[in-house]
Amino acid sequence: MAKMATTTYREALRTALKEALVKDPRVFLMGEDVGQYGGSYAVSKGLLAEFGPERIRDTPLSESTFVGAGIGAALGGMRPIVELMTVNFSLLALDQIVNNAATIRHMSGGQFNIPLVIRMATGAGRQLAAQHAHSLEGWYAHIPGIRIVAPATLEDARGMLWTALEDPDPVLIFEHQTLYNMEGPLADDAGPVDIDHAAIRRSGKDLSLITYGGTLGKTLQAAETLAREGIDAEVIDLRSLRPLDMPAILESVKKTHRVVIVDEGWKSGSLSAEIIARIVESAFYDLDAPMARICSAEVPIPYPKHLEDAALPQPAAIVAAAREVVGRRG
Amino acid sequence: MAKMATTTYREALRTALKEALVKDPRVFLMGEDVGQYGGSYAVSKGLLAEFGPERIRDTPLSESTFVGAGIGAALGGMRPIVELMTVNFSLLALDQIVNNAATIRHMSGGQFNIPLVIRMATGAGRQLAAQHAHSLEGWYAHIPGIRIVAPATLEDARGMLWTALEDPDPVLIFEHQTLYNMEGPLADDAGPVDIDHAAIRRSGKDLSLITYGGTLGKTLQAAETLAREGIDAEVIDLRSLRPLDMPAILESVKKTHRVVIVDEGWKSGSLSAEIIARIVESAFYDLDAPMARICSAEVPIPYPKHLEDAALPQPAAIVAAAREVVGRRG
Amino acid sequence: MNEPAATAATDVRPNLDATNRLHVGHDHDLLLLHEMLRIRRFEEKCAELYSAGKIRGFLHLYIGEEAVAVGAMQALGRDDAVVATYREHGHALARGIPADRLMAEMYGKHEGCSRGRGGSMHVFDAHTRFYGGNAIVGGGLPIAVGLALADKMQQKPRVTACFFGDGAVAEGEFHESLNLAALWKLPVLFLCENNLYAMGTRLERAQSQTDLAAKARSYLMPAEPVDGMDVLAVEAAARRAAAAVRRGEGPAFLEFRTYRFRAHSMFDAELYRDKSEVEVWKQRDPIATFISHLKEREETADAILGALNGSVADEIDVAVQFAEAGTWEPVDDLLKDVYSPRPGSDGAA
Amino acid sequence: MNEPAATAATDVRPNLDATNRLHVGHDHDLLLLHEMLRIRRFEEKCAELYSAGKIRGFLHLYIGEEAVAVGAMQALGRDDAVVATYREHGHALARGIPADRLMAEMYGKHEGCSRGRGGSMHVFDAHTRFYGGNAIVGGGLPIAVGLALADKMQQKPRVTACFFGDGAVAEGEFHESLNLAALWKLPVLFLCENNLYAMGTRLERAQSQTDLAAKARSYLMPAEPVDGMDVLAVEAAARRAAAAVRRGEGPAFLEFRTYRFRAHSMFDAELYRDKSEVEVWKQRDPIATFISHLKEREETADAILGALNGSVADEIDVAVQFAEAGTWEPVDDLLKDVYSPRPGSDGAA
Ligand SMILES: Cc1ncc(C[n+]2csc(CCOP(=O)(O)OP(=O)(O)O)c2C)c(N)n1
Ligand SMILES: Cc1ncc(C[n+]2csc(CCOP(=O)(O)OP(=O)(O)O)c2C)c(N)n1
Ligand SMILES: [Mg+2]
Ligand SMILES: [Mg+2]
Repeated sequence: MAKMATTTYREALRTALKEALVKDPRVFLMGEDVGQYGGSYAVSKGLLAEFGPERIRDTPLSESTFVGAGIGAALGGMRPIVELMTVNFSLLALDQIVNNAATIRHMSGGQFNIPLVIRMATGAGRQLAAQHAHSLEGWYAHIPGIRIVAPATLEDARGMLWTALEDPDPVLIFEHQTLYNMEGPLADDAGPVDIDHAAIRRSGKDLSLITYGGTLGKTLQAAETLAREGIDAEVIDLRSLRPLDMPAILESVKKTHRVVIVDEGWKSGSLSAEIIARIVESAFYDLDAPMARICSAEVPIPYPKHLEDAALPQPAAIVAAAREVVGRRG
Repeated sequence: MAKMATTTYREALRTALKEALVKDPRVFLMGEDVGQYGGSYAVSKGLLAEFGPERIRDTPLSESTFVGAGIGAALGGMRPIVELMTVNFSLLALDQIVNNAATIRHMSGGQFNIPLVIRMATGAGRQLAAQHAHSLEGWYAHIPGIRIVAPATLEDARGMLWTALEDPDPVLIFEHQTLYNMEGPLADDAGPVDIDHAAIRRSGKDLSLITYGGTLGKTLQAAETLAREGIDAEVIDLRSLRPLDMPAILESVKKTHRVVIVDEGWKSGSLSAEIIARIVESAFYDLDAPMARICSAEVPIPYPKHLEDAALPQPAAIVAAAREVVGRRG
Repeated sequence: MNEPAATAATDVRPNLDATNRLHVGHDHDLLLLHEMLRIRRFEEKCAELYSAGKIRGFLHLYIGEEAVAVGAMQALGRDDAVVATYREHGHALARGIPADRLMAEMYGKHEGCSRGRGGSMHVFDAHTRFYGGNAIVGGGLPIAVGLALADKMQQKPRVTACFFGDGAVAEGEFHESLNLAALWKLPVLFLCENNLYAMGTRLERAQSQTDLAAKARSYLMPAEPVDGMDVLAVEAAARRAAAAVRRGEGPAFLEFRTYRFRAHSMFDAELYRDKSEVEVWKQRDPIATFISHLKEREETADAILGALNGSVADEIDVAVQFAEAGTWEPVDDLLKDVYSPRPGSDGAA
Repeated sequence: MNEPAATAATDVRPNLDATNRLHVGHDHDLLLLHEMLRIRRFEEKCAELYSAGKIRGFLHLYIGEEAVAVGAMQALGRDDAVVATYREHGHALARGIPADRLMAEMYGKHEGCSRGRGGSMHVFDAHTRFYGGNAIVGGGLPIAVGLALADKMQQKPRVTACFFGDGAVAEGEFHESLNLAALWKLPVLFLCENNLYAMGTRLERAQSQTDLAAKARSYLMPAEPVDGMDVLAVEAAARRAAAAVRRGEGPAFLEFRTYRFRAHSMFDAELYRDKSEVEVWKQRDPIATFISHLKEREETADAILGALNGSVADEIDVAVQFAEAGTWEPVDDLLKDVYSPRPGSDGAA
């Protein structure tokens, strides 16, 4: 067995970046303040000194252009990692992502592909208010031509980057901003992980709690509470938001017959709706109760802590929804 | 009874614009080529001559800024109508829409509101290929703080604009680009209509076909085919995509117990998923069969007609889905 | 509660001499100093309160740059509008948003100027036409253009002052907004606070052309660099530019050369600049230099300063008490102010 | 199948005289004329085929502007890259994409250069490094910057030529891309086709500063206006600029002053310009003027022209036959090429 060492999500991401930069000379990191500042979440701290300004590129505040330049560089034979600081600023680059990154392979009849990785922080929970608290990864998952992943564990923070870089198509990696300080043990020989499959983070038989990214921890917490009440919840970490690992989801549903989805996106039109729709389409008769979902309230995230907390999915609400779904028989 | 005259969707929109410009001196129209060119879909043809360049403002190709300027002008006491030519280009203005138009009322604690109307063409069907064929209105409907409407009829093309202008908050109007030439009778005294409620475009008892905008016609066609087979479909035109008129939807579901949703958005994460999720949440036990949805295939829309047709919802697919939903008992 | 400083613009009649430097009275000098001190002390208190966990989220201090907001604000009248960034406490105070309402906003209290919903980065105030507090770099520029468009269309002789940093100059919206304002001759005063850094990115590493006034001139817009550490120079330049804008000559651009003495935000390790650089700029502290000029000219300077400092300290104390005593908005109102209230609805989503 | 015209860049040794005008041989002149004629006739045929319903969607003709693509393309070598707009048939042909593959793409046939998926606005070709065909105004600029970045990082002495219209200059991405390319000294050749209009919006109604080369210079990038109706002037300027870019001097900008003779697209009623303006510009038709110069100098001009026209006509005929004979991609393959094929998958979504 490999030895374990204590690390953080941030360090795991940094190790992954280093590994990629060492392994493949075509890899470089580009974005706002990734270099001299050390990364706005300190993820890339030290990399400039180690790899130099050619490969750790600070960009001007020009989101649309440096994302587009990432597309171009990928077309030109490089393996760019573009850091978008946060999903909130990615809106300025959306045209490049949706109209170019996601379409060029198709529009060119498969002649060109775009091996581009875009990393960004997402989510709320730090009282940053309405313009700095979006959870739009589910929204991005609407777009064919790109892949969306969300590392929720140290293993995935460590392992998803390389796999994403090896993918011939654009992959967007969403890192929930409350996870960077998450600490825990990671195997010394941890390395690349697959980005295709959901993972069962807790196995259970009474209901399926389906989630990803920043809400995995809250969901596991809720599952512990439920366990004390005798409700045995299975917790599924989606990991990949596009494509969704439907076989894994359906297998769990066929076992538990009850579903609660937890998703930090605003409820209307969130990824949770898509999962409900897919389960209805494929496993309707396996359901013993209506599915429920715990999402963010339909409000731009407010600044004060008590209101921000109230706006976001919380363990208590997950527990309440789970109780109701389990209590009610079909 | 009012007299009827034959008109087109385009003319109905133009009449609405004229009415607004005449009624309220604060109203003006701003966008790319709305003036001298006459509007890229000829909607605003003639308005420059009638209202002058102060009120019919051609803008440079600066989507983010003229949308933001619309927000500012609304804050400054005007009632701007911003035309974004097509939803495809709206991606360049998304930051202004999501981070400002949708949030300023909230972030200011209700001190400022933004009476802004943004019009844009949406949808595919004219062989314009991947970058000119998006159907992102359902995607926009994810955002709290804005309202989304989709006129599918001549009455609504004529009537939604004024109501949207009277709304104190931002309203986005999505006009499907295949509708501009739609011709039909419209009452001479047609005027403003509500933008809160869905409409039953065909009443029926065997299943509910729920749709909006560009797919209403195809859905009505499918309903006629079904009628000939003895299946009596109800056709609901959502009209407002945010907020959704859930009472109307649920009432229909409680009557028919069967649902097919038709939506030109890519299936994953489309508005159709949200409707399914809401029905599951509120009317699960009223359902006699799994719900189905007919959406666009998960592909950037291809140029050739046979592939574009295959990528988009078509009456035959709606009919097939309806048959299956009706045939299968819960 | 203090009156909006904006009234100063109409109360004081400044004179420009041949060198275009302001000659204003003693009272006006003291007003400027007072305003700068209010901002300095307010923010020093904020830094303390942040450490104490009373203020949360992001906090961007303006310390070192006070001369810009204070000087520029003198050029505005009550009816003019202001658009600022996330580093806007100085602008808010100089514009006349009461310190107590602002402090309550920093806490997220319901009595805050944005009713607590916005926090440090989203200060709004209808009374002084303060349109944010925008946390998206460059995001305020198009809004300023639109406010000015509304004024022009309504033939209101008003000006919209739009503050933004050197970092924003790289954004596409800078380009689009300067062009549109110049093309349509809109009454916008573009006020660039060039503090040399965008977070950790120094201007030379962000711009091929670092002469920002020259960039603005490429839109055929009058533009001038100004010493942003000299409040009188800032005021003089702002008054000249605002007067031209008010005369209908179209937008104007000022580049204020200034420096931030503190970290970008409370999370910044300042790896990107030397302490010594900061020290050099601190020699030009707009408040300290202003005070030493005052002392040279004025025998009773110490007494005056004592009085000013006392009044500012009192104001800040009262503001903190006000914020502490403020209330938390009930959680039941979570969905308020997403939409405007409609007949039969309270604005909930 | 014709060879990529790009090879011309290495085959022909041009000389610049004191006035910087090219002196190239007879053969080279004829090559330029041939290329312009190919484009003209190809597009005239496309207009016909559009009316016949063979070509659908949007169709933007380049007629009148041929000298720009043909002249500029002479400066590129086989390894260089091209990024263009939706008005790119001329660039595609001049770059060496075979007319038959291009015509098949116009039809949407599987044999098209983008396998039929793209159509008129999305011409792609890996063989000639032709990266679209981009239908979002300004959308290609960042991609060109990135291609050049890749070349620079890989120390490949290549140039990326980026074509765009006067309308794109208003977009934020223009600003961001010129700055980034200049800041990082990337080998991009920015080639602005100023045909005076963006759809119906004349340059003066879109830009406060209509001197586009001056705008580009505000990024400290060398920039020059060029007569876009004179293919030799275009070639000379493009060669000079490309040589500087290739020497590692960073990006360069050329503004080609040209004019589109036809409507913006097939749906344009041309309400925004007078017929007489079009007629004046037609006096400067780059093909007609080139031919009359040729006739002045060359006795056998008529014979040469006859041969050229014949060869072009044949090429277009063959291209149409090729497109007509092409196949429709099976509907079962609808989801192909959304993602790259993976082990156990065919690239379907
Ligand atoms: C569009 C966008 N990109 C990135 C950020 C993150 N960010 C916040 S402030 C800042 C630096 C801005 O620098 P500048 O405009 O010079 O203003 P300053 O902070 O120096 O006052 C950055 C990069 C943001 N808020 N918005
Ligand atoms: C971002 C964006 N906005 C608007 C359009 C619609 N549109 C297509 S071409 C065009 C005019 C572009 O003009 P210019 O850049 O001068 O190129 P030209 O057509 O003259 O060659 C417009 C507005 C678009 N395709 N993309
Ligand atoms: Mg700065
Ligand atoms: Mg043009």
